[in-house]
Parts: sequence; C-alpha cells; structure tokens
Amino acid sequence: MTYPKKVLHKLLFDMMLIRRVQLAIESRYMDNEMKTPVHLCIGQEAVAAGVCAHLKKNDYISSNHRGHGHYLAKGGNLKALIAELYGRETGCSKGRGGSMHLVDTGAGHYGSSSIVGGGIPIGTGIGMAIKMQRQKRVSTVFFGDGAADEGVLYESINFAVLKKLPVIFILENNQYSVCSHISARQTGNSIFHALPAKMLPSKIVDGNDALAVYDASGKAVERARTGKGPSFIECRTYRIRGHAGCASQDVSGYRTAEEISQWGKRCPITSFQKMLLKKKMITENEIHKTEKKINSRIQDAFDYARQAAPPAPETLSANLFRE
Amino acid sequence: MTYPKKVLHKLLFDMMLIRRVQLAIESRYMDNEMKTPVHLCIGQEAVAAGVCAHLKKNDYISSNHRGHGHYLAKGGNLKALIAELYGRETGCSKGRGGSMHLVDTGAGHYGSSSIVGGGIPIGTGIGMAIKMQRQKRVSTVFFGDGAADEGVLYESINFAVLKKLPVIFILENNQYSVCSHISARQTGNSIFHALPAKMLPSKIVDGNDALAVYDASGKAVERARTGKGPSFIECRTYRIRGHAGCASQDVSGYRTAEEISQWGKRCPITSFQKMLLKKKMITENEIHKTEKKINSRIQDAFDYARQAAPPAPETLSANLFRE
Amino acid sequence: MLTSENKIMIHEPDFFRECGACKRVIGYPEAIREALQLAMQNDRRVFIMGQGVDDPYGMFGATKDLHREFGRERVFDTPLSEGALTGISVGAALAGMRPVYFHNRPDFLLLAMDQLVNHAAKWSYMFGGAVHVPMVVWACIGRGWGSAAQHSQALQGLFMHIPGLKLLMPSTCHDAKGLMLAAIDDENPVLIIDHRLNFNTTGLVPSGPYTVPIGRGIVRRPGRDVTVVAVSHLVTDAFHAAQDVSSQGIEAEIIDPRTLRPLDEELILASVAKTGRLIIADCGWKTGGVTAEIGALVAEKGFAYLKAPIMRLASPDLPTPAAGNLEEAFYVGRNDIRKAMIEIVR
Amino acid sequence: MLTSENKIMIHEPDFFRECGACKRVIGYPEAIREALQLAMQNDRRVFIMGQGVDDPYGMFGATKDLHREFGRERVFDTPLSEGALTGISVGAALAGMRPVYFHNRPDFLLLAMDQLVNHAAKWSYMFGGAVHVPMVVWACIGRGWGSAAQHSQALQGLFMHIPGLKLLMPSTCHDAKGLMLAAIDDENPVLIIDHRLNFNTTGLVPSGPYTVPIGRGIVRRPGRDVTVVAVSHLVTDAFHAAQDVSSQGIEAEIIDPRTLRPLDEELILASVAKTGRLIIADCGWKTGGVTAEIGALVAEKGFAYLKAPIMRLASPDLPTPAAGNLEEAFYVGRNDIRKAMIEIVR
Ligand SMILES: Cc1ncc(C[n+]2csc(CCOP(=O)(O)OP(=O)(O)O)c2C)c(N)n1
Ligand SMILES: Cc1ncc(C[n+]2csc(CCOP(=O)(O)OP(=O)(O)O)c2C)c(N)n1
Ligand SMILES: [Mg+2]
Ligand SMILES: [Mg+2]
Repeated sequence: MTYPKKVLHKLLFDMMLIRRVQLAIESRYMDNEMKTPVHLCIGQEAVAAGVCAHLKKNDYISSNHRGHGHYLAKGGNLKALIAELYGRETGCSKGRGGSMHLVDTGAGHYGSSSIVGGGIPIGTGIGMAIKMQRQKRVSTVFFGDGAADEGVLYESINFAVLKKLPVIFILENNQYSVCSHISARQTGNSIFHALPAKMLPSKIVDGNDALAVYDASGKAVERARTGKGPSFIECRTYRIRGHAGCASQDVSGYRTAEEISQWGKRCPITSFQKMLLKKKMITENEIHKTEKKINSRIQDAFDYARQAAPPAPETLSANLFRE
Repeated sequence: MTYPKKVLHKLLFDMMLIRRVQLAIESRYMDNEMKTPVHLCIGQEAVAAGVCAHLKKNDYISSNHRGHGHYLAKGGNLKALIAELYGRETGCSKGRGGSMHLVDTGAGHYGSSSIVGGGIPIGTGIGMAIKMQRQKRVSTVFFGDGAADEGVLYESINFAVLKKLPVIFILENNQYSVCSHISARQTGNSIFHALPAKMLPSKIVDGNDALAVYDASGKAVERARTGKGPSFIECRTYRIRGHAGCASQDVSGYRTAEEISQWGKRCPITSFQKMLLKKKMITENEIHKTEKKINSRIQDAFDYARQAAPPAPETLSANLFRE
Repeated sequence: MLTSENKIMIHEPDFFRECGACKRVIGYPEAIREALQLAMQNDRRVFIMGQGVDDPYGMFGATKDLHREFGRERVFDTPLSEGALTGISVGAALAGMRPVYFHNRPDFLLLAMDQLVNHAAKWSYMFGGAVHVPMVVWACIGRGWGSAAQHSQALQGLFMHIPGLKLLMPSTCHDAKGLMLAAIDDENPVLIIDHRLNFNTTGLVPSGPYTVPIGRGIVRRPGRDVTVVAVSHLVTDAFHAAQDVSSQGIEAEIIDPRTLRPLDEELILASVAKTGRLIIADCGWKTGGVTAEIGALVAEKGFAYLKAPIMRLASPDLPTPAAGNLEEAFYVGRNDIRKAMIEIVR
Repeated sequence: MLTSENKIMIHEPDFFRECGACKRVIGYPEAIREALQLAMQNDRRVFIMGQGVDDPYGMFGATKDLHREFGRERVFDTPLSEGALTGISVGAALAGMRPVYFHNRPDFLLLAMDQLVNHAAKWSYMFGGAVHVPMVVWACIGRGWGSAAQHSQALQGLFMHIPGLKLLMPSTCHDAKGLMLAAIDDENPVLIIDHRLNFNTTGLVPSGPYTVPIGRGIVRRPGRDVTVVAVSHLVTDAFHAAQDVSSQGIEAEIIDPRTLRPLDEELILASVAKTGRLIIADCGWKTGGVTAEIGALVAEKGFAYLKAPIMRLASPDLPTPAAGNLEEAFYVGRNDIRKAMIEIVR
C-alpha cells in the first residue's frame, strides 16, 4: 500500500506538533504557572494523529483527561490550549476547564471529560444526532484502557451497534490506569474483539505505528460515513511519562525501567521519520524546517498565553447556564 | 444420561410448587389484600428449579424482582413468602419488602433487589467473600435479559473472571423487559457467549427444559465449587403472564396472542411430567399426590398469612441500622 | 395497580391556576402528552426516548401512541442502560438535538448520576460557555401499593443540591404542560420530577402552546396567618388543609414553588413577611432535603419576619416500607398539614 | 502536585482534641493508615480495596504499603468499575466480610450511587433487619491546582440526605484514626468523606486502638457570642478565625460535628442556646447542602434561642473553576468566617 506524500507529511507534522507541545509544557511545568494537572501523551502521538488524519473539520471527537493530542490532531487551536493551561480568559474554556477540559467546537471538539469513561456515551450520543440529522459526519471516541473497566463502554457499544451509529471507538491501550497495570483490572483482550465482525468490526493495531492506526481507522471512518455502523479499534501503546505531571514527577515502583526504555525505543515519531527518510518521502532538511515551524508556533502560543489576563473574579458565576 | 429418580422428582416438585404458588397468588390478587406489585414467573419454573437442584442449603443466590421461583427453589420458607406478600410482620422481610424484596438467610438468600441488575454485583461480591474465606460454597446470580442491558453486568463478569470467583451467572432470557422486546434493546446473543471458554464457559440452553438447565448448571456449579471460576448460562424462556400483576392485568399490543400460545404449549412442567410418565419414572398417582401435598401447603401458608398481624406502625423506624 | 384503565380521575381543587378564561378540562397525562406533541410538531430537533415510551402503557399515558404520530425514529424505546443513555442524551444535545428522556421512576436516576451531575450539569460552565446541553430528563415518583424502598423515592432533595441542573416539580395539569414546554425550550439540562398521584387528576388546560416560567412560583391560595410551601401533589393536600382550618379562623397562604431550582425566593420571603410563619411540606426525606433548604433560606434571609419556629413536614428518614399500614404511617398529607397549621398559629 | 514528597506538613491548631495525655505527633495519612493496620490485625474479615490502594501513592499515604504487610488478597487494586465494585462490597459484607473501599475522590461516587443509595443504604431496613451491610466507603475531596469541576466536588450535601448511610467527616488526625476504626466497627454502611487539605497536617494521635463515637460532635473552642458549626478542614479555619476576632472581644464557639449523619443535634442546639447566633461553614455547595440542614434544624428546634439571622458560608452554587484566581474566589475560608463572625454579633 502506498500513501500520498501529503498524508505522510500530515501524520508526521501532527505527531511532531503533539510531541513538541508536550515537551514544551513539561519544560515549563515546574515554574508553577500552569496550575492544572497535565496528563501528557508522550509516546502515544500516533493514535491521535493516525485517526484524525481521516476526519474532516466538522467530524466530531470525544476525548478524555489525556486529551492534548486528540485536540491538536483534530485541529484545535494551539494558543487557546496553552492559554487554558495557564488559566487565562483566552483559554479554550476561558480558564474554567484546565488541561482536562478542552473544547474547540470549530474543530468538532465539544468538550472532554476527566471522569474516566465519561466521554464514551457522549460521543455515542453525538453519533446518534448525526444519524437523526441524516448527516455524513462521524463521531470518534477516544478512551483509555482504564475506561474499558467501566460498564458504560458496554452500554454505549451495545447501543451504537443496535442503532448502527456512525461511531468509531478508539481504545488507546497504554496498559496503565494511573499505576495499575491492565492485568490487575481486566481479563484479557477487550471483550469487544470477540463480537462477530458483522456486529462490530474490531481490530488490534500497533498504536505506535501511525500507518497501522491510519489504515485501521480509515476503514472504520469509511464504514461510519457510509452508514454501516460503528467499529472498534484497540491501539496498543505506552505512556512514557508518569500518569500526571512531568517526567520528574513520576513515581517508581509500579513498572520497570526496562519496560519504559523498551517502549522508548519504539518511539512512534523517530521510527516514522526513519521510514520516511528511507523511502525518500521526506528529507532531513524538511524535517528540520517542520520542527522549526512547530517550535516557533509553540513559542508564540506560550508568549500569547503567558501575557494573557486571567479571568476576572467577578465573572466567577458566568456560564452556568446558556440563556 | 440417566438421572436419579430423586433428582427428577425434586425438579418436578419444585416446578410444581412454584407454579401452584404463582397461581394461588394470582387467584387472590384481585382481592386487593396483597398490596404489592407481584411479578409472576409462570412459564419460567424450570430455570430456578434446574439450577437450584445443585445448590446446597448454605450456597448463596442473588435474585431480582421476579424472584418467587428463585426463593422457593432455593428452599425459602413458603409461609414467610406469602406473609410478606400480605404485608405481615411475620413475612420474610417483616412486611417491609413486599414481593420484590424477599430474604431467607437460612436458605442462602440474602435479599433480592428490584433495581434491574442491582443483584448482579452483590452476588459477585458474595462470591468474592466465599473465596476470601476459602469456603467451598457457590454464589448463583439470577437476572433477566433486561439486566443484561446494564453495564454493571459487564463490570461484574470482568471482575468475576479476573478473580476466578465461584459465581454462576444465570441469564433468564424471557425476551421482554416489561413490554420491550429484547430486539429493541440488544444486538444479538449476549456478548458474553463470545468470550473464550477458558475465560468464561458459557452456554445457551432451553430454559423450559428442566434437564437442560440442570445439566448446564451442574457443570457450572462443579466448576465454581472446585475453584475454577465463574460460568455464564443463558436460559431461553418466556414470561407467560404480563410484566406485573395477574393475567387480567396484562396489556395487549406488544406481543402476539400466537406467541403466547406457542410458548404456552412449551410448558416446562407439562412436558417434564409427560417425559417422566413415559419413562416410568413417576406415576399419575404420584403426581396427583404431590399436587395435593403442595396445595395443602399453599393453603396453610395463605391461612397463616391472612390471619397474621400487620407490622405495628410504631415499629416504622425499626431496622434502619443494625446495632 | 399498573393498569390505568380503571383509574378514578379527580378534578383539581379550585385553586389559582393562571388559566385565564380557559374551560377545557383534560387529564394530567394528556396535558404532558399535549406538550410533547406540540414540541415535536414545532421543532424537528425534539425527540423522546426511554424504556417503554412506545409501549402500551406509554409512560402512564404521557407518551402514549406518540410513536405512531412521529415515528419510531423520534419516539423510541431504549435499553435500560440508564448511565449510557443519559450520556447519549448529552451528546445528542451537544450535536444539536433536543432529547427528552423519560424514566418511570427517579430511583433509576441513581444509575445516571455520573452523567447528570458530572457531565450534563457542568458542561456549559466547565467550557466557559462554548457548549451547552439542552436536554430534559423526566421521572415520576412512585407511591403506594407496596412500591417499597427502591420504587418510590422522591429524590428532589438530591437534585436540588446540584448547580447546573434545573429542577421542576409541577402540581397542576396546567403546569405539567407549561413546564414541559418550558423545559424543552430551555437551553440547559432540566430535570422534571413528577408524581404518580398527579396522574389521577384532571384540570384546566389551554389547548395551544404556552410555557410556565422556570424560576417563578405561584400563590395557590392567599392567606395571612401562615405560609405553606408545598411540593408537587402536596400543593393539593395543603390547599385542602387550608380550607379545613379556614373555619377555625386560620387563613393559610399556599405557595407552589413549581420549580425548586431555580427557586422563587422572593415569593416565599414576601409571603413569610406577611404571615410570619412557615410550614414546608415535601414528599421527600426530611434531613438535607427540600424542607432543609427552604427552612434555612428563610432563617437566613427572612429571620426578622418569623414569629414562630419553622415547621418541616416531610417523609421520615427511612426507606419506604412495603406494607400498606406502614406506608400510611410513612407519608405526609392533608392531616399532617392541617395539624401543623393549627399548631403553628398557637 | 500529585507527589507527596515535598509536601509541607502543618501542625494542627491548639484546639480541643480528646487526646488525653498523649504527646505523640504523626501525620494525617499515617493516622488513617494506623487505623487500617490495627483493624486488619484485629479482624481477619477486614480488607481494603480500590483503584490504586497498593500503588506507590498509596491513596495519598493512607494505604501505603499495607499490601506488603497483609498481602494482596486483603489489600488489592480494582478495576475502575465503581458501580459494580460498590455492589461487590455490599455482597462481601453480606457474606461476612468487612470491606473498606477507597476512592480518590467523591466525584467518582456518582458512578456508584445506585449501589450506595438503592442497595447498601436500604438493605437492612428493606429486609426487616434480617441482613445488614457493614462496609466502609472512603473518598477524599480534591482541591486546588486546577482540579476543576469533576475532581474537586465536596458531595457531603448529597449523602447527608440518604437514610441508611452514616456520613463521617473528620477534621483532626486523632479523629481520622478514631472515626476510621469506628466506621470499620460499625455494622452498617459508613461513608467517610475526607479532604485533601487535612492530609497536610500533623497532630496528636494515641498509638493504640480507640474509636471516636459516631453521632457525637465536639466543641473545639468554647465561646459565648456565636456558634460556628464547621465541617472538615474548615474547623481549623474557623478556629483561627475565632482567635483572630477574640482580640475584638468576640468569643466564638467552634463546633466540629465530625459525623454529619447521624448529626449531634443536641450539641449544636445547646451551643446556640448559649450564644444565640449561628454560622455554618461547609466546603460543599450552599443550596440544599449541609448548611441548609443545620440552618433549618436550628430554625425548627432552636428558634427561640436565635438573636440574629443564621449565616451560611459555603461554596457558591457553581462547578469548581480551574483557574487559580477563580478557585480563590470560589472557596470559603478563614477570612470569610472571620467577617461573618464580626457581622453576626453586630
Ligand atoms: C470514574 C473515574 N474513576 C477514577 C478516576 C481517577 N483517574 C483519573 S485518570 C485515571 C486513569 C485512567 O486510565 P486510562 O483510561 O487507561 O487512561 P490513561 O490515563 O492511561 O490515558 C484514573 C483512574 C477518574 N478520573 N474517573
Ligand atoms: C435500573 C432499572 N431500570 C428500570 C427498571 C424498571 N423495571 C422493572 S422490572 C423491569 C424489566 C426487567 O426486565 P428483565 O431484567 O428481563 O426481567 P423480567 O421482568 O423479564 O423478569 C424494568 C425495566 C428497574 N426496576 N430498574
Ligand atoms: Mg491507560
Ligand atoms: Mg426479561
């Protein structure tokens, strides 16, 4: 299978952008200016990038506490993201949400939940609305292996299959829920893989391989868009940083240094760049330029965010209700 | 396979007892003395009888709103049941529970929930306690197809498999939740059948065939008792009466008269009796005697219940807490 | 018990109803049904879902046969899955629809608390107003015939505590329709808690569309001696009790808050300013419930008016017992309110 | 933020603590941990479960390394599955065990409401006392560092409304241990809602086993001018505020109810009988919450003592905002209490 250069470059760009943004957040996190619990997705960039490469601006996503990657890959506004982390009025959620509650309706992102599993039925409901409105949009739901502990996933998938909704369930299996390994919580491969394919096509892919994610989700999006119903994709990946905060804040004792380093070697970005270089789909110089471009955008975003004003305390009560 | 006569007679006795009790309740329901919403299990007797035939007195069951059959098959006290329906202080729940909330700890019955699915995790937790206490008891969970709509089933099964608990999940699929056919609520065979047998042995049986239920649950109980973990059995059956109340209170329009009459012809008791007679495992006379015995026990229970005193209003606040 | 066939319908008492010159009498279930019908006719975004909305019971009549008029795409049965389906309503609302999600009983909302409280109620605020969730959830308190502890809970005391939810409790046929229409019109999550006893009443209901304003209570009966704030079907009980004691020279002012959140504080305070006495009658539990909030509100903002201790009439802090005679001891009603009226003016 | 390493521990203020001659100072998390350790040593039926109880964080230190002492059969991690796991606790309790189920935050209890409210709380009553459910659920209110709307809720106002649940909120290291031991001893479902701010304190804690009686509050500071009933970490704030205004001649009596359900009504009423004034300070929402119940209680049963309107200090009726400066505007604390004390005695 060959891929258009544009697609490959887009995948790389998105992954690099997500990574650089995470690193930039991390590098400034100990300044104690971003007073919000960040959940970095370093190592998991291929999932968001690979899936969102198929989505149009007005397609929807549903995201979770570890949502910077989903937000950026879907085209969410970078400045508004960073401003949100700094608790500014110009943040995407006007400083009310913080890192775990991002939103960008223009990019089809209607808000992420920090309740594990909370976004799953919401994304399913969005799929139902799409169907009722006879639109060709799709709704993609990102959730972690921790969310797969929750019964609401079973209920939502049952409903999506029953009503043939245009929903793509993306299980981002990084093997941990905080410090709990999946083997302490679940009994094997997600039980949804065991469903007959005509009910719910499902697939396990290497979540650190952007093209594997891209391929599987391409089929799922196509299926959803043509009214054939939901799909389920499990992306096997790994959280390189600790559960929350930056590298220095991870605790030890719940996973081995080898495990982290093994997965570190399987960096989705490094391997993708190597492959592209080998196939002559990109040059070192182009990568370098991309990196510079990204870095300057990030610099701008941080400058913008840091000088922005925090919400006026008098507006504390605003927006509880829509008038 | 041949079955000891004792087992066959016990199965028949339990089914007949459950049926006669349901009919007796029904015949007096319009008297407006049992002021409690009864959910009769006429047509479903083989499930409770077939499963409970393997259970010892100190094994546990967890039941639901349609729980008369489970209670009786497990050896629950008949007089206390009828007194409970009449709202008497001598009822099994001292008149506090009514038809949907039966209890008989001496028979391993620790209370039934009328929240659909509510008893599933409770029965699972009982299984966990058994395992922690290193006992050889088993915990059997009865629930309907409506309960299989609820995420708590998925969570409970995941946990039971994870911890290898001595729990037997009995899905009593009578195809309806109130007036909603299962096809309006679920997407096909219960997804737990799709699990690998080593995780969760599962089986679909004819729930109107006491021996089919008996066979399948025998294996499940054996498995649980020997520490090999949970099993899942779906019993296909049918609710001959309406969702609640007696025959005259069923509404029409949600199922066909043919459907009811087809299932009526598959009465679990009639067919079982015929089979026993044919195999000469019982005589007409023995059946007749059993019937008389049952009827007189029921008569006694109703007499007992009807003359019993209702709870004293001064005891309204009793038993909110155990001291 | 479950059948509605042989139900005896009682006409609402002759209290103030805002019905203008309307003389049209219909039943309470029909009033709700009419609201749904009008809303669905006027707005393609409105749809109805819930376990049994399209069955022969039709949610005690409130949704009966609507699927025949609007099709099963807009009026549909659901799996029980109360947790997920609430989130599905949230999602549908975010994406431009107007879900109305029906439950037989508030007890089942306890399976949906995460989506109601953590999600629906917070979504607008948490995202700085970028999104909002126009959805209606409806549930009907069960009572009597041994419904018992898990099928009779009046949980308004829980939901009254949640910022971001609006909470309506109609007491008349007129308001059942007008509040449903207001709820569907509202851009925010609205919970309507209804009561089965209301379903046995008939009342004056204009045939066209109208809304009852959310956040505005109403004086059902003016009086000078004591203010009684009563919730849902207890408005009727309070009204009858007021008529009972009128002959003894006690004139009770009956206030129907209609919406518990937002609560019409001004109306209550103005009444207490006049009467100097307050009784609150609620069909939920006493501790930490509706009577607590309204009582504390007056002790905080209307203390100077009070001539006597407030009185709180509510269900005792117990699960509902099944036995008929215990049920009778459990529930508050007309007699309790009458006694309280007499006691408080002493 | 999540790390507890560089936490600065603050010693509890010098208020009345029931510690006798004890001079032993330990941290709040260790106090809870000690209770768990003692309970597990003394009773084979006791076990601990919850997401992360055996991880390096050890539930903010409260369960740290207990799995090493008692093994993973008695101290174990769970799937998130908060709904089922609560029911599993109920079942385990019915079958003779004594589960202690830990949650990081009360927000997650909203996924468990069905089992907590419909099941655990009702099981004993609903079966006429034939069965009972001795279980402990513990959750710790988050606050600050942008925890935001779904990770900072103080939901005691919800649970205070539920008959059949006991609700404890310790405020000192001594009580954290003694109430945990009392909860585990209790034959009924007990919910402990703790607060992250408490985890930064050290205090006097006897080393042996002891219980703090459920249903008995305590006067943390005697005073004649105003009664302040404060919840959880606000007891400390109220105490400091009382010291602040003492120089102005205002002597505030600080009451720590310790258990919100059952509530020590006598203690509160006796105090108001003395002072004639009441301030209630709670870290949950105002409407329909703890301040409502306690306010209404006094307006009902202690009206004659009151010389001034009650004052309710609580979180505004909003989801918690993330931004630091909004958080500051959101939370009540020492300053608010001090101002209220001055205002109420005027
Ligand atoms: C319902 C619920 N339970 C517990 C938590 C606490 N919590 C926050 S993030 C998290 C881990 C979730 O793991 P996973 O879904 O795999 O996502 P990941 O962090 O690995 O991306 C947990 C348990 C929560 N937020 N919501
Ligand atoms: C959580 C919950 N939702 C809804 C109900 C209302 N309800 C009572 S019984 C029932 C039907 C359940 O169907 P099923 O589990 O198949 O049991 P069956 O009645 O068929 O025996 C329903 C929906 C309930 N009791 N609990
Ligand atoms: Mg994970
Ligand atoms: Mg069924």
